[in-house]
Formats: sequence, C-alpha cells, structure tokens
Amino acid sequence: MTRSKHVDFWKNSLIGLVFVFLYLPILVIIVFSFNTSKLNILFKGFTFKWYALVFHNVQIMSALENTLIVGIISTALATIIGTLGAIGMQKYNFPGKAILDKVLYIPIVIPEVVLGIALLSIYSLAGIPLSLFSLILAHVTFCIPFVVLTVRSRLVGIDQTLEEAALDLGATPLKAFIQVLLPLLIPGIISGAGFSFALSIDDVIISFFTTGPASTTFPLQVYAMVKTGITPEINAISTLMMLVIVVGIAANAIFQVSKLKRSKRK
Amino acid sequence: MEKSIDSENVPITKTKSHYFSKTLIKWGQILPISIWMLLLVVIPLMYVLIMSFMSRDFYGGIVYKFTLSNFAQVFAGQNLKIYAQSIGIGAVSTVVCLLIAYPFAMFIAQKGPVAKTILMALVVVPSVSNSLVRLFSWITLLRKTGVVNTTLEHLGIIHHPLSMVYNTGGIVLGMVYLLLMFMIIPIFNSLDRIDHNLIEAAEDLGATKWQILKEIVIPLSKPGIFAGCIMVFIPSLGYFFVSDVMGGGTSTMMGNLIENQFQTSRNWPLGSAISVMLIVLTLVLLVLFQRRGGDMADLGGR
Amino acid sequence: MTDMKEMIRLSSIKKNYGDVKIIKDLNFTVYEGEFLTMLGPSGCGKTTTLRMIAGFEEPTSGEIMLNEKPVSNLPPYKRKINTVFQNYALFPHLTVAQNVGFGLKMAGVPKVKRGPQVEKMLKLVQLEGYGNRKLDQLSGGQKQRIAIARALINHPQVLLLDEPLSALDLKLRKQMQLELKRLQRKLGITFVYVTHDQEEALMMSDRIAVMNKGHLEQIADPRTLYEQPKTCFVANFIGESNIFYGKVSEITKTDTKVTIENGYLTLQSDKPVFEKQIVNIVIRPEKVKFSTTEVPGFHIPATVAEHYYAGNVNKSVLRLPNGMALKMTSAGDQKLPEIGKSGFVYWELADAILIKTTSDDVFKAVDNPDFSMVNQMGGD
Amino acid sequence: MTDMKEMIRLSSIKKNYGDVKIIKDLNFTVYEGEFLTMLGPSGCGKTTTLRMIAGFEEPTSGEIMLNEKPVSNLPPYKRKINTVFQNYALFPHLTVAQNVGFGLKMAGVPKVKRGPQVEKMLKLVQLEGYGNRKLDQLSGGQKQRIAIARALINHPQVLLLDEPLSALDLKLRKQMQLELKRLQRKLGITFVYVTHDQEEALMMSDRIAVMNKGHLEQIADPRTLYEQPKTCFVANFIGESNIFYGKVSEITKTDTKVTIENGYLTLQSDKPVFEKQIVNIVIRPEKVKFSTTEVPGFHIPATVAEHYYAGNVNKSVLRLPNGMALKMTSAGDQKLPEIGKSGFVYWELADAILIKTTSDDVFKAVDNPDFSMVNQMGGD
Amino acid sequence: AKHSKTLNVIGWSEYVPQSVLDRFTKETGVKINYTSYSDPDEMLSKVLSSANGTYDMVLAPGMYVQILRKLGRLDKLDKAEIPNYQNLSQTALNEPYDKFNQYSAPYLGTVMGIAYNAKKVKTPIKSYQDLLKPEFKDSLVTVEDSRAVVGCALMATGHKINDTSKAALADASKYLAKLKPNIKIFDGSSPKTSLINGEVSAGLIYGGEIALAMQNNPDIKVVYPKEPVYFAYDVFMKLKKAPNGTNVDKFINYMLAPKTSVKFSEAFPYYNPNKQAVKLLPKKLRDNPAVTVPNNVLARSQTVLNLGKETTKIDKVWNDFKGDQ
Ligand SMILES: Nc1ncnc2c1ncn2[C@@H]1O[C@H](COP(=O)(O)OP(=O)(O)OP(=O)(O)O)[C@@H](O)[C@H]1O
Ligand SMILES: Nc1ncnc2c1ncn2[C@@H]1O[C@H](COP(=O)(O)OP(=O)(O)OP(=O)(O)O)[C@@H](O)[C@H]1O
Ligand SMILES: NCCCCNCCCN
Ligand SMILES: [Mg+2]
Ligand SMILES: [Mg+2]
Repeated sequence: MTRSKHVDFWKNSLIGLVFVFLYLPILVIIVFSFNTSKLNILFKGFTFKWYALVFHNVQIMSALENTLIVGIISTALATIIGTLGAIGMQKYNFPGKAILDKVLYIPIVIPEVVLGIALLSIYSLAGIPLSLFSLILAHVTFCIPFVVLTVRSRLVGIDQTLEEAALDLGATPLKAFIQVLLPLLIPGIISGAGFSFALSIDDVIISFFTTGPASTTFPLQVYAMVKTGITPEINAISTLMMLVIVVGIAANAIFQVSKLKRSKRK
Repeated sequence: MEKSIDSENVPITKTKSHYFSKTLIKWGQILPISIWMLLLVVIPLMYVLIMSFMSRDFYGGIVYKFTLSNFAQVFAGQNLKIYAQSIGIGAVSTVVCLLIAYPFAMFIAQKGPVAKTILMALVVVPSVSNSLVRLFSWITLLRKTGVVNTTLEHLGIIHHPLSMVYNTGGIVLGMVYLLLMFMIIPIFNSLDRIDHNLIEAAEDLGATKWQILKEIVIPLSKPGIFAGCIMVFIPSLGYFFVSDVMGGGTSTMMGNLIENQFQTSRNWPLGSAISVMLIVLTLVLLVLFQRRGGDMADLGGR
Repeated sequence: MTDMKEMIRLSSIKKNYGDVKIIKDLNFTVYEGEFLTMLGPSGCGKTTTLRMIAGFEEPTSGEIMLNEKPVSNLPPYKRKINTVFQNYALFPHLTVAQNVGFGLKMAGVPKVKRGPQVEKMLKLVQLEGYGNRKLDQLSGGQKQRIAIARALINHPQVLLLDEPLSALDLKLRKQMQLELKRLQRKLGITFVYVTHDQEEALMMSDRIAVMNKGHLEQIADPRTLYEQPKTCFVANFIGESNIFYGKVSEITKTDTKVTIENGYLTLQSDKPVFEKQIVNIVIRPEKVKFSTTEVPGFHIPATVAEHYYAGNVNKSVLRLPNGMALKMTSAGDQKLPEIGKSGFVYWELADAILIKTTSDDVFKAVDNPDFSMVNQMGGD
Repeated sequence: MTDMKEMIRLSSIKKNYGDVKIIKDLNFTVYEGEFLTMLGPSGCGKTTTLRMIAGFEEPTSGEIMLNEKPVSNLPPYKRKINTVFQNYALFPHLTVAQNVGFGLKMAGVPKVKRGPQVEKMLKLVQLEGYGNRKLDQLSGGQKQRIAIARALINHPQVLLLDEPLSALDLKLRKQMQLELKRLQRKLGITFVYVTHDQEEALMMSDRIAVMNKGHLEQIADPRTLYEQPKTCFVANFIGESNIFYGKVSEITKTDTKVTIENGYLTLQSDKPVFEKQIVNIVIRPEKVKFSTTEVPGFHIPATVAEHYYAGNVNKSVLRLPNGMALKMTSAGDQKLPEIGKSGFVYWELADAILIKTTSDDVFKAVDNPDFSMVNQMGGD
Repeated sequence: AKHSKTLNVIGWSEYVPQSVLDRFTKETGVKINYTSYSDPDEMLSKVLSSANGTYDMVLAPGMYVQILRKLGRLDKLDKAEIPNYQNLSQTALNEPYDKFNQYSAPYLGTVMGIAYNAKKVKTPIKSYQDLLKPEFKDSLVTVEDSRAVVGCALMATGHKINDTSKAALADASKYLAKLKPNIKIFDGSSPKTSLINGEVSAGLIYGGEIALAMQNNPDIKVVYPKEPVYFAYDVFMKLKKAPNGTNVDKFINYMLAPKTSVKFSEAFPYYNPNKQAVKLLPKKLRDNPAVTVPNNVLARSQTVLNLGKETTKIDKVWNDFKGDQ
C-alpha cells in the first residue's frame, strides 16, 4: 500500500512537471501584462495601464478585428460545409468518396507551409487579390477537415436508424434532419466549430502566405513584433483573450464532468 | 388478386419526385465539400506539383517550360544539409515529445473518468492563447538577460549567462512546446481505449507490471504513438516561425527554405519542388502509418 | 385464408447489394390482422425484407403491394406502415411523451391535441405517467414499450417489428412476448415480426415464414411447421431434430423400409414415396424412446452415451451402432437408464417425418453446428 | 461431499464499493474437480465474487482459502487460478499461438519449449494448426476456445469462467456448453463458472450456487435446486413456477390444508409445518394438469385462458376463481382444451413444493417480472 | 476610387512610427494599412505575387525603383501634390536609380555601421576583418539584407559594392564563410533588440538601429570600419494602378513636412535628408555619429544598385552564407 502511494507520488509529480512546462509561458504572459516596465525582464511594479493602452492601439485593434472577422466567418462556413459533408459521407456512397475521404486528411497532415504556398500560388494564378476574402478561403479550407472529423466521430455514435424512425413516423427528410439528427449532432458541431475557431484565430503560417495589406491578423501582428520584443500590451490582450476562452472551456468542462458524474451514479 | 391500377393510383406515380428530392439532398450535402476540397486543396497542390517542373524568369515569374533543374537544385549539397538538419531537429523534437508524452498520458489514463476529463482538458487549454506569444514567453524567460539567467546571476549560481535560446536547442524547445499536445492526445486515446480486461488477463497469466507494459500496453498503444509521431514530426519540418523566433535565424527548417523561395528569393518552382519532397515524405509516412494499422482519425488530434 | 383481405403482398422481390444477391425471388402475402413472423438465421435477409416493406430500401426488382396497391413510389413517411426497430431507435434528446407524440407532431397535430393521445398510448403499453421521463431513466422493457407506443400512435395498418425483444434478457423477453401478443390481438393490427428465435416465433405467430439465405423455405402456421417441415433446414431450425439420410428400399402394404447407413428405418406405408428415392427422415427428440428390453415393432439397438439435466426435462444422447448420436428428451422426473447401458431406441411410426429431398439438402443440415455437434460427439 | 478435498473456501466474504454493500457475507466451498456454477440475475455480484477469487479485487472483510491456505496476500499472478474472461480478453496484437503461449512466456519458458505445449493446448480445444492466425480471422466460438486454451496452459488448479458463452449465438452456445463440460470432465480441473442462464447452469454444473443481491440463496446440485428450492427466488429463477402464498390452516393425519386467497390447497401430511405458519407453495407448470371433469382428490376449479404453442410443448394459462393465472405446460402433441372452457386443475400432492418463508420473501417473488406478469394478466 | 479612404503601404518594419501614421489618419481620414517586411526581397515577392492594386505604395531601398520600373510596376509621383519635396537636401536627389526624381521621394538614409557592447568588447574594432576574430564566436547579429551584407563583404575584401565578378564574389564568400561561425542571430526587423538585451555583443547593423540601441543601453557604441561603408536611401514609390493613388502623393507630402519628419526621425534615428527637419532635431541626435553620419564616412560610402540578372549571383552567395552551417 505505501509502495503504491510512493508510485502515485512520482506519477503525479511527472504530471505536475509537464503542466508546469505547459503553463509557465502563460504565467509569464499574465505576470508581465501587469508589469510597469516594458522590458519583460524583471517585475518592476504592478499596473493596469497596458490594459487601457491596448484598446487605443489602432494596429492591434484592427488586427484583432480582422482575426475575429476571419475566425467567425471561416468557422461558420467550415462548420456548415463540414457538417453537411460529414453527414453526406456517412450516409451515401458516391463516386470519389474514398478519394474525398483521403483528401480531407491532407490539410491535417501536410505541413502548413505547403498548403500556404499552394494557396498563395493558386490565388496568384487566378488573380484573386490577397485580402480578408483570400484569408477566409484559406481558413475555411484548413478548418473543414477538423469539422468533418469531430462531426463524424459524433455521427458514428448516433444510431442511423433514428433518422429512419423519424421518416417512418411521417417526418419528411428535412424534418427528420432538423428534428432528430441536428439536435443530436449539436455537441459535435459545437466542438468542431470551437476547434475551427481556435485554429483560425491562432493560425500563423497559412495566414502568412494568404493575407493582404488590409487583412493583417493578430498572430501575424504578433509575428511581426516578435523580433522587436513583445510589448506588455500584447500580454494584456492575450491575457484577456485567454480569460474569455478559458471561461468558455471551463463552463463546457464543468458541464461534461457533471454529466459524467451523473451517468456514473446510474 | 385482380390488380386495379386505375386513376386512383395516379398520385402515387407523381411522388416519383420523392427520389428527385432525395438526390437533391444527397448532392446538397456532398457537393459543397467536394468542390471546396477540389478547388482549394487538390488543384492548388496539383499546381504546386506542376510548378515544380517549370522554369522561372528572373523576377520570379513562372515560365511554363518543363525542366528538372528544380529537382536538381533540391538535391544540391547545401540543401541536403538543411534537410538533414531539419529532419534532425524534427526527429529530436519528436523523440523528446514522445518521452514526455508517453508516461504522462499513461498516468493520466490510469486516473478516474472525472480526473481524466479535467486533466486532458488542461492539456488543450494553453493552445487557446496565441502560439507566438507563448513562444516569446520562453524568450523572455531564457534569453541571456531573461528571467532565468538574471535570477541565477543574482543568486550567484552562474556568472556567465547560459545560452538557452537562439540556438538549435531553442528550436527544439519551441517545437516540443507547441507540438507536445499533438503527441499526448493520440497516445492518451490509444491507451484509454485499451480494454482493462486485457491487462487483468495478462496479470492473470503471470505477467509482472513491466511485462504488462512491454508486452501489452506499449504494443497496443503503437497506433497512438505512431499517430503522435506523425503529428509532431511532419509539422515540425514546416514550422518556420519556430526557428525564426527561437533559433535566431541561423538554423533553418525545410519550412524556412520553402518560405524563402516564396517570400524572398522568388523562386516558386524551386519552392514547389521542395514542397513536393515534403508532400512525398508525408505520404510515405502516412502509408506506413496505415499499413501499421493506424487510424487516420487519430491524426485529427481528437 | 383465401377469404381474408390481403394486406401486404411481395411479388418476385429481388434485392441485390452491388453484385451480391441478398434476396432471391421472394413471394408471400400477409393478410389483414395477421401476426406473421419472419424467422431465419442471422444474415438471411429478414431485416432487408422488412426495410423494403417499410420503404427504406427499394427492391431491385419485383413489386410490393400494400392494400393491393403498389407502393414502390411511396417514401416511408407516406406509407401507413410503422416500424418498431430492433434497438428501439428512440430519440435520445426527447422525453418519453415527445417520443411517443413524434408522429403526431410530424403530421401537424397541434400540441394541445397531442397530449391526450400520447397519454392514451402510454396507457395502452402500461406506462401511464411516464411521459416526462428521460429515456435513460427507463429499463429495457420500458423502452421497448415506448417504441411500440410511438409506432402505434399514427394508427398504422401494419406494424413491422424487427427483433424487438432481442436486447432484453430472458425473463423480460418472455414477459414481453406475451404482452406483445396480447396487444396485437387487442388492436387487431397486422404485425410483421422478425426474429431468429424459433421458440418466440412458435409462441407468438399466426403464421411463420422461414427464410434461409435470401429465399423462403416454408410459410405455414407453427404446428404445421413443427410437425410437417418441408425441408431439413426447417426441421433443424425449428425445434431439435434427429435427421437420417437414406434411400427407400422396399415398399410393402404394411410399411416402407428406408435403408440408412448400416441399417434401415421403417416408415408408415402411406407415405408418398417410390422405391430408390433418396429421402431424409426427421425424428424429434421428444418422440424418441429407449428401452433396455426389446420392444415389439420397429426398433434399433443403441447405447446410452450422455445425460443432461435441464429441470423440467432430461436430455440424453444415445449412440447407434453406426456411431451416429441420437438426441432424446424425456420428462425431468423420469428415471434415466444408466450411462453405458445397451438397449433399443424406438418411436411411433407416425412420428417419423418424411422429407423428400435431394442429397444437397442433407449437407445443408450437416452444416448446422447443432447437428454436426452430435455427430462429432458420437465420433469420438 | 465431505470426503472431497476443499479447493476454494469463501468465509464471511463481504465487499463494499464505497458505501454500497455489493457482497454481503458470502460463505461457500468449492471442492476439487467440481464444476460449480454461480447463477444469479445481472448485478447480483457474480463477477465481483469471481474477481475476488482471482485476486483482482480484495474482499472488504472475510477470508478466501485456496487449498486450505489463505490467499489474501497473493497477487493474481501467484495464484494457481486462471480466468476465462466474459469478452475473451484476447490480446489483439498477438497471434493465436502467442496468445495461448503468453502464460509460458511470462513464466520465462524459452520459445522452443513453448511451441509444443501451445500446440498441445490447441489440440485440446480442437484448433490444431490455427497457431499462426490473427484473431480477426476467428469466429466467436473459436475465440472462446483460444481463451480457454490460454487459461489452461499454465495448468491452473482452478479455472474461473465469467459468462464465457454469453457473446455467442444460441446454437453455438449450446454446442460450446457441451464442449466445455466434456473438457472439464476430461481434465478434472475445478471449474467455477458464472452465468445468468439457468438452463446452462442446470445442464453443465455439478453444483449451482444461486446468488441474489449479493448473498447466497441456495447451493445444491441441479436436481435438488429444481425439485427442492429453498426460497421463492430460487423456485422462480430456476425453471418456471406457479407460486401460491398462504397460511397453514389445518394439519390432519392424511393431509395439510393451506388457506390461500379465496380457497385452500392441500399438501402431503409429512411436510414439517405448524398451524398458522405463513408459507409459499410452488407448483411447476409441467406438474399442473387440467380436466374438464371433476377428478378424485385435490383439485381447484379453473378456466382455460390462453394457449401458446412451443413445438414440443404447449404452454397454457389457466385462470383460478380468485383471478390468479396459473401456468401449465403439456406435451406439444397433446390435445388442448378449448379456450374459455371451465374445468379443474389438479396435481400430485407430492409435486407441491413447500417453501417455509416470511412474507418478505413473497414480495421478493412478486418483484420478479415473470411472476408479477402472471398475476397482472390474471388481473385484467 | 476618387475619395478612397485607405492607403495600403508596404514598408520596412520598425521604420515608421505608428503615431505618425495615426496622425495622418486623423488629419485626412485616410486609414493606412502598413504591411511590414524585414527583407526587401520579401517586399518584392509580395508586390509581384499579389494582384495589381493590392498595395498602393512602397517604402524600400532606392535600387528597387530600378527594379519595379523595369517590371512596369511604378507610376510617376504627382509632384504638384508634394510641395514639401523642396525640403529635401540636394545630396539625396538625382540618385542613379531615379535620375530625375520622378518616381521616388527619399525617406531616410541607412548606413551600415558596427555596433558593439563596450562592456563585452575590449579590443577596439577598426575593420570588417575584426569581426572574424574568434572572440566573437556566436555573438554577432546581422541584418537579413542580402545586398547590404554581401555588399559589406565585398567592401571588406577590397571590392566595389556592385561588383559581381567571379573573383570578387569568391572573396566575399570566403569572408562570409569565416564570419558565419560568429553570427548568432540574423534579424532583419530589429537587430537592436539582441544587442540591447545582451544576447549578442556586436553586430553589423543599420545606423538607426544602432542609435536606438545606444539610447536603450549606454554600453552600446558605434564604429565605422576603415573600409568603405554601405549607404542607401529608402524611398517612397507609387505602384501602378494604385487604387488610392492620390492618397500616395498626399501621404508623401505629409511625410516630407518638417514637423512630421522630426517625429519619425526621433523615433527611428536614421540619416535624415530633410534639411528643414534636421534643423529641428534635438542636439543629442544631431551629434550622434550613428544618426548624423560623419562626412568622411559618407564620402567613402557606396550605394547598391540594381544588378539585373547578376543579382542571382549575390543571392547564391547570400543563401550559401545563411543556409550553410
Ligand atoms: N447496406 C448493405 N450493403 C451490403 N450488404 C448488406 C447491406 N445490408 C445488409 N447486407 C447484407 O445482406 C444480408 C442480409 O442482411 P439482413 O440484415 O437482412 O439479415 P437479417 O436476416 O436481418 O440478419 P440478422 O438476424 O443478423 O439481423 C447480410 O449478409 C448482410 O451482410
Ligand atoms: N468498480 C465498481 N465500483 C462500484 N460498483 C461496482 C463496481 N463493480 C461492480 N459494481 C457494482 O456491483 C454490483 C455487482 O456487480 P457484478 O459485476 O459483480 O454483477 P454480476 O452479477 O457479475 O452481473 P452481470 O450478470 O450483469 O455481469 C453491481 O451493482 C455493480 O454496479
Ligand atoms: N528596421 C528597418 C530598417 C530599415 C533600414 N533601411 C535599410 C535600407 C537598406 N537596404
Ligand atoms: Mg436483422
Ligand atoms: Mg458479471
């Protein structure tokens, strides 16, 4: 018994260390967002000023705005196209299905640079100007596969006969979809959308190649600043963004855990 | 018995449209994704392939004239060195990720369902904040006048600041930091999927803890390990910004090479040729992965 | 039967999946108010047939008639047929009442009107007051009943049930069998029921269609199937049987002799066979009798090989001189002959079932694990 | 039994998960070479008990003895006990031979020596030459046999089998039952077998331990359990039964009268009861007889309510004057009285099984769906 | 787009202060999207690969006037809209890349000097050759600018900055090969940072960056090698079919106003060719040799010109230098 406690201690220590590794940089971001000094070396004093300043920084704000525009539109498009695609691919056989299935993995596995330059090349060939539009096309492209994957993993858990049951009970195919399949898919769709949004707002490489002068996103803005040194303003806005997203995730996690607990009690 | 197909049955034949609308629904689901993937994945990549056999004019324009010279350049000595170095960095990062992720995922997989859910969520949470900002935190911490060096010097533990970033080690650190979760998730999933009965069965048959690990757990989690390795190794080759930020620009990944050809040297055909090599390498790894019984869905990081 | 109204008729139905022929020329009729069961081993095409009737699949060729009208062009939601799915297929995101009322909602019945009807259906399946429950608060049997209530709310002319009880445990299954049967009698709705459990089929059905590898082996009422199986497959699939393979060697006024391996069997003389005909003879285990002393009339020497106690009955294995094992069932409280004891098996000549058959059919029977098992045991 | 060697003994075993008492004071002994079956409904604690014997779980209190030595401190791999898991738990990444040889490999037996032993085990389970196959090339029954071969290779003194056949379909299950039984006889190894299928338990076991809600209801050989159940639970769980609840009202020289609702039953006079005692009386359906004319001796008036044909038997439901439904089983070829006909039920007095019981026990029996079903049917 | 309200500029990073851009926006209502690059080739790439009209104007080294003109990508400036052009000093005008000042307006001038941390570097640096010393192993920073760095190498080995002869390039390559082990960081955007925070002890970097480093860390000093030095103007150019063409002229005029010029010169203290602005500069900047390049240094300076196809040779030298470890 004591031996196993010993073992548990070492196991938990390793888990703890890995989490320290993962979270240390985040701690740095947060701490230095309150630092009076701009230099990010020593903590000179506590201040909120960067939080105020960042909202007056036109560049950062416009980059954030671009990021959100691209993130929201790409997520919406990718979610719709990906969800429909996942359902269609599960339900039907059609020529080229096997190929489409493989193609969907390409954006996931090939290095992002390759997709980035491929899109840049095709835009250049087709005369599509680099802009928010071109950026959205690119983001939708790499988000779709993740939506398909999450929705599909949810779909396999959904009994196919449910839709048939609905048809059997007099629902038209559209009603069956809206009344039965969609409500059941919602968690998968939401997590696919969440995944897409997270990917989109953090993308550096593909955006790097497909962005235009008026569509600099937050990550690209940061990339441009990295060499000079990231200012506490960036730390401040990053802290705020994290706060928003973490609250979302935590709410979801609490929901999941309580669901787990409920089902365990059964 | 007598079939009375009369006017009464006419409405029934009208509902033939039912099959028409069925077809409409089917293609309404399949076409958008198919067309999107065709236009924005298949054709662009085909174009890259075509470009890799084309020539360039001086200012970077593409001349549609077949040549193999790009591939000759791809295999030029100095490029080979970069591949070797890039693959080296990728491989080391992959191994480091594996060594950290495997025990970590295993210990988490041994926990109860609630703890598991929470801990795995915590693995993903850092990725919600900007990668570059997080990467830069390491610079803040580890550069010569960074938090760590300054503190250590203050404490008199060191007298000359340690060189921890802006070198190859820095790149590996950056890669490991950004990609670790892509190793953890598939390994965790594969471990979590292992039927606990199998472990008890092994125990029942006289296996010790180590034997169980060696004979049952590791072999059964191989698909996860392989998936993790792919998800770390392949992107690492392309993550040019990591070597930019963490490596001071002196070390180059294949991604930097491609980026250079497209962004500065304006040699798109050469950049395409290198990309084609990268695509081929990826495909080879994927084929191996599938041959080994890997599940492609594991590559999605879910 | 001819004066009954036809409800469903399958004419020359064929169904291929790709190149594979799943259903091969299926023809049968279901009459109004009948409880018809489709019985057959896994993969024989029962579900496929049901799905064609429901409209989820199109036959590759042939015609399905509902109420004497072809339905090929009717989508599922326009057929007055409802289905109870094997795994219930209840909507997990809806409450019990919402599940039951789904059909009404789809038909555009306003909410206020749905309530009483839902409650009526719940009462029918003895689940009054369960309307607000979530599905995960229900037991398997309760879910089953909800599925039935849901399927019945639109007053279908036909109810299709695909192995509705297979997910339930034995005791519950037996209980639900009775309940279902009672419900069908009460409502008078036509039931097309699918199962691969022969006991269930026997107990519940007016008629049983025995299917095998995509074709119909025999369709008849339970007693006819059990007592006059037309093929070895049916004999073997319904109830237990001992099957002999032989050739008619002699037909006299009083009896007919059939030569089997190392011996012969006697049949009643009225069986319509001719000399040299190859036949199978089926004896049900409960008709087999054993005596240590020679009995008058037909008998074969045999040795007692094994006994198994099964509560109300004893199951015995007897070994014939040629090594073949013969199953015998006797009452549980009956005294059993000792293992190893020699004696004679015999049966009423009228109990021997004659199957006029080709040798092909015999091998089919031998493929059956239960049958081959006995021979295997006899062999070692 | 007392002269047999004790193999496993459970003394006052209790097991809690958190606050929930899963096993409540379990005591029984398994003798060497015995085929002991643990039978009970789902969730009654069979698996938990097996896992404690195997060593995967520790009892909360009590002692388990193996070979008359306590094993509490022995980890699973040091007990000479092996397990055949419910879902086989075969190692999917290994071949058949590697699976079977796993135990030897763990024991450090070199590869060359493992080969012949593996082949021997495969032969034992009739799978010679299957060594190089991958698991996904095997059928369910073959996997089952591999699991057995794997468990047997280390020559355990006891083999634990947790519902080893539950994943197989009916025909295959019946075949494997016979094979398992044969194997156990051949090897003489002690088997502790878990099932919730009473028929399986009856056919295979030397003795059966009937469990219910974490305690032992009765442990005995199959015939005793069937013919002399000690509790209503056992009577109901093993075989079908009609259960009456009543009070001993009169004891005379020739017989004993028990008052039931609206009437009375007669028992043989030798039953050890006293007046005013509350008892249950169990009649097996196959002992129930029906006659349209009054029979001499004990009888109760009844009406024929329903018939179900089950091939070799007919199942009937008879209604008593108090509304209670009585199950009756008769031979399949016997002529059945018409439904609605009135007459009399009767049975041999010796066939009535007396259960001396508290009223608590009755309610337990009433909880049983099969039992409540009958009453329910009687009630409407 | 007559009354367009945006202006898409592509220019050096760390070169135009945001506050200056913001003021222009405030005054005119024109929003500026400033895309930055850290290597002029990157700019060229972006301009060439994007559709016409993606960018309105470029801020890049003077030689790019030649390149972009050759590619037909430039429009003439509308000088009438740029009265402040007259504020420019004569020395910055009529440069070989734009003999008649039709296509460009100079912004700031860049000299490549050697910056060092006096605390870490004890022996004085006098020549490019001194950078090859082993004591500098892994402790130099240099800009990511092929023409500038290869140019310095050419000058270090006694050649002209625009010499692409085999022999000259071979010498330059040799010099760079020896320099390589000493380089820790290539940084085109902000080489000062690594100097300031002590990551490197010396570097071959742009004058303005040196001046900034000196402001932030008093230990940083500047020195010009005895050999010729690199000097180049960064100029504004108007791209062809610029949808916001009139805004380009307006913006250039705004940038050439002394008031504005002082602002960006203070923020990025490069050599300022605006005579009116220089007068207004604080003394500290005027006296800093990194900003106000001494005349003798200017006298021995050389400037890069477009070399046409020969550029590939420089590219090769550069790539060998950067890529090879
Ligand atoms: N969509 C399909 N595509 C190809 N083959 C199919 C399809 N659906 C069923 N089959 C095949 O058709 C055959 C008959 O299947 P079906 O489901 O009708 O059998 P079943 O009699 O219902 O069996 P079970 O008792 O196992 O439910 C099987 O061999 C099955 O593999
Ligand atoms: N690890 C555990 N933690 C808490 N409760 C448990 C655990 N394992 C089993 N139980 C509970 O213990 C009870 C007995 O479980 P057990 O698995 O022994 O039943 P069983 O008789 O084998 O049933 P079945 O026939 O369904 O396999 C069940 O109510 C179960 O929910
Ligand atoms: N950080 C921007 C520095 C710009 C210096 N101009 C360089 C011109 C040299 N070609
Ligand atoms: Mg089926
Ligand atoms: Mg169990």
